Amino acid sequence: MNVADWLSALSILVGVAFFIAGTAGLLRFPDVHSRLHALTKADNLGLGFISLGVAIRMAEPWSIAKILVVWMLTVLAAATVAQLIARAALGTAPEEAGADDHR
Amino acid sequence: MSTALVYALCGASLVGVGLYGFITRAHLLRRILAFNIIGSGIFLLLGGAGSRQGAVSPDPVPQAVIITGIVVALSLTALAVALLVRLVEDTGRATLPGEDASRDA
Amino acid sequence: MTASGLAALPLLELTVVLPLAGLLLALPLGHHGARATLALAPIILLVTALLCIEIMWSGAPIERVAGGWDVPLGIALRADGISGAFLLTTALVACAVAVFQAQGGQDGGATRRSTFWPLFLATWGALNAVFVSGDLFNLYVALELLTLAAVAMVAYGSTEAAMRYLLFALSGSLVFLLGVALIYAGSGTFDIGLLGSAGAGDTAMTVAAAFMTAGLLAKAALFPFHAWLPPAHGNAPTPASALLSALVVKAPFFILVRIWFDIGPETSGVLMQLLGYLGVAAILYGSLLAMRQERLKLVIAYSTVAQLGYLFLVFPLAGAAQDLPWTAGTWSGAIFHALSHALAKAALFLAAGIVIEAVGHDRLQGLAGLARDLPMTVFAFGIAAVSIMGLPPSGAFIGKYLMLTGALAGGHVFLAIVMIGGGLLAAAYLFRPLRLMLLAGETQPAKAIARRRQVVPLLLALAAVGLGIAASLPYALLQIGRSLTATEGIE
Amino acid sequence: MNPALLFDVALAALAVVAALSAVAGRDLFASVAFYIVYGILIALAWMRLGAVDVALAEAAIGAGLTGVLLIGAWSQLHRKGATETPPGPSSAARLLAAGASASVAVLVAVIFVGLPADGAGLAPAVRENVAESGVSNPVTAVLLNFRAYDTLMETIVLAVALAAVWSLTRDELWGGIPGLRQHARDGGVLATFGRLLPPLGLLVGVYLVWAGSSMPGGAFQAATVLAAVWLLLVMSGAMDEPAIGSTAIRLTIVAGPALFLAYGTGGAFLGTFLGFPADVAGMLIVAIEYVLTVSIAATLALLVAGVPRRQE
Repeated sequence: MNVADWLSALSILVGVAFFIAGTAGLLRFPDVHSRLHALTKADNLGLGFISLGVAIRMAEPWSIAKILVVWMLTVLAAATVAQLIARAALGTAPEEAGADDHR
Repeated sequence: MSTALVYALCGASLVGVGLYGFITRAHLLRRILAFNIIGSGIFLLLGGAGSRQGAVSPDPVPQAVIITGIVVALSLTALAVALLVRLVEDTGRATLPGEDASRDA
Repeated sequence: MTASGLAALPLLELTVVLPLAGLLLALPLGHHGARATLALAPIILLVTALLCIEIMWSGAPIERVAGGWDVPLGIALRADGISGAFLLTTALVACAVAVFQAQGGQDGGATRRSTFWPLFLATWGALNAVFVSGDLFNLYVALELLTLAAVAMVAYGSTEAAMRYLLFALSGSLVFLLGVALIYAGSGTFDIGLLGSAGAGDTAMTVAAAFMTAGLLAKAALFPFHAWLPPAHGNAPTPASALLSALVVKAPFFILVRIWFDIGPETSGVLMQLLGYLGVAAILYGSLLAMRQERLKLVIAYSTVAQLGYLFLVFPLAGAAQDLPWTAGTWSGAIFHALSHALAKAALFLAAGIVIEAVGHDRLQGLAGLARDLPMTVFAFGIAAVSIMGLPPSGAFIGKYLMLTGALAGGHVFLAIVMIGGGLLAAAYLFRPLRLMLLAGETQPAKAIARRRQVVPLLLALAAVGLGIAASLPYALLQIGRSLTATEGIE
Repeated sequence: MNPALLFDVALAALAVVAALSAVAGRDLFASVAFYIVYGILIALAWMRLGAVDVALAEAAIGAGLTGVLLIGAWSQLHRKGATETPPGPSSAARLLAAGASASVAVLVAVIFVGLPADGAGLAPAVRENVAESGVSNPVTAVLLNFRAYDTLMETIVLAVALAAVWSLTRDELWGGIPGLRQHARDGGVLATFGRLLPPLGLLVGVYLVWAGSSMPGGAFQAATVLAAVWLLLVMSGAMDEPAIGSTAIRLTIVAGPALFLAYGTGGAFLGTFLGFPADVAGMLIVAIEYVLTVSIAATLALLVAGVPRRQE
């Protein structure tokens, strides 16, 4: 194993640690908002480190760009969903996203 | 024991799990779930068969057939779900009569 | 046109392509779909008839491979005599139903919805695809297309019956698919022809075939998997009831015949016997329940449960004894019975539909004296009933006669007794509504039904009888590509 | 046991547990959630089996779209108070069912293990002919050339499924608009997300079809991404579902299968049903796939939207 492999492995390990921490937070924290906080922060960072670890092993810049896009999309989706869940928990869901029942 | 065998056996177990759900659960949404689980179990079995030889690239024919199967399963699930919603609107129940009665015991 | 001229046309492909093209046309056309269907139906009938002529002419099954890729890589389409016979019967029934319905059938708004005609054509296309498919996975896709269209048509009449039907049909297809997956895992092909010539004879293949069979039994509503059929066929709109009872339940039977006679997995015969006994149970149970129904369409629906039982007698009679001289006759007899039942059952359901349109219900007690105002319809019902009972000169008589001969020659006395008894039971449950309608009574139709619609069930019923009168031609067609080792039937 | 196999066993066990939780759990919503998790795990299993195309299809269709369908159904049932799970059967009946199901699973497993392990399969035949198929991804070659007949039927299955779903419309709503009108707060995250993502989704869809001829991907996976974009646009209030009576939308749905069928039939008159001449096969397949992608995307999105619930 060369230096790049070691770096890659280390980065992925750090990412996994973040995931474990996030999951622990989800299970242990008392209310929706702190759970969400723990989950999204830790998962975004965790996925970031794992993406980094995978990107190190890639030779083509094209593949690295794709991994970057995947990470950014996941962060964007997670942020949006976290917002929606947080609002739903506050009981203001209809204001943010709702539906008219015409029937 | 190979990767293919692990997932084929997983597929066989999933067929059993789905079958159990279909027999014991009366709520139709759960039965629809159970169907999908049986279906994916069968696909794993077929996929496991396609990569048994331990070749680098598994047999593409089962793969293509499974993709077709996944789309067909979605089509049937969509009809089943729409039918279920309509049934609930018509009768207020999400079970079939004569089925939950026998399950109440 | 010469034989080579016919062969130049892709008739086999067109039998599948045309209904499917029709459905893709009818879907955007909305309620103009009726006109498109009426224009297309005779063309499909013509193509199907020409295909049968081509099969007769060449005296051999017609085979194509889609995309030009040979099996096992590609998918084979294969039309032998039995395919041709089922295709032609389907075309006749479908044309009759289309004409009947397009002339103003009213069934809870079923045809006002613009989805009826696409679903009708999808059913037709899926049936034809089943009858010409030579590939097990392709059969699965065709069966699911059939399920989708058939369930949706039942749902026009009753959501609950449709749901029950969907559950049975889905479990059936999954168990079938499980068998198909095991076959591929064991043999590396989906092609029926290759599987047959490989003589796949080990335990695994038998178990796989048993799975496929179990799945198809649920779809074919063989006792004890029949619970979904009477509510579905009894509550669907008239044209759907006719298609479902006449044809849709025959598709899984057709595949079973392909599996057990064309692939012919090695078997101890126990499975064949079991299928036969289930058939016996279906005949007795279906007939007894048909006698106790108070609604005309339910009588006809339970009659389907009983009549399907006859078809499964083919397995112990012709399957367990593959090389006896009378098996060819027995096998052909069962197929005759299936075809004749298709024509007669469609006639019965269409006649019942006319009764419902005329008096607004189908409760037997309220039908007394209907023959006075609907003589043609009651006559059609009577002719079709003769065919269901298996009286001469109907096609069903030929079918039963051939099966009975085979049963007696093979020493299956019990099965022979059941067959005769089933005919008497059919007479009992069909004479009950017939006698009521012929009785003097005060039932007044609230609505006049056009004669050109009343004539449709009559023509179907006459066709069922005609199948018996001109039996030699269809009999000869059935022998083409028949896979049994026996070459001569009992004439 | 090597670590990779250990991972496989763990993943397989997890999938079985997720499936069990989905069918046996008490809360219906939890069941649906477990089913979606299960779908993702199965997609991972396909990755491990080297079947990337299937993994994409399973993740997008099996877990994604089916999940959306099930959540949609749950929320409608919830609104009508039909999510209460009826009491289960007695424990004796449950034990019996478990016994029967387990025996089927064991029977299937035993049969499978007993099959000759050197079953040739069709991989060599595909390898031999893939050069003439016009595409280099063997799975796409099977889907759109060797077994194109299956795929043709499958696209028709989708269109018929939509007709079947529509036929459940109530009389007074016939021709109306599926689903409920969705609206998101202006400037809210959902509205922003709904504006940001569609161009990217479109790009991914086009890329997946293009990539499908040489790499994992293809019309069905791409169409699912486009259908997801459609759903997002509807959810964020940027667009409403079309009325099902619209001729334009119906033409969009049948265009793909109709082109495919017309091509196949033309081939039949020239000699080979669904035959692709080797020199132009690649071009034709990609052209058909693009039209199919549009039709399938619209069909999938409308299948998820369900029956009309409002007048136009």
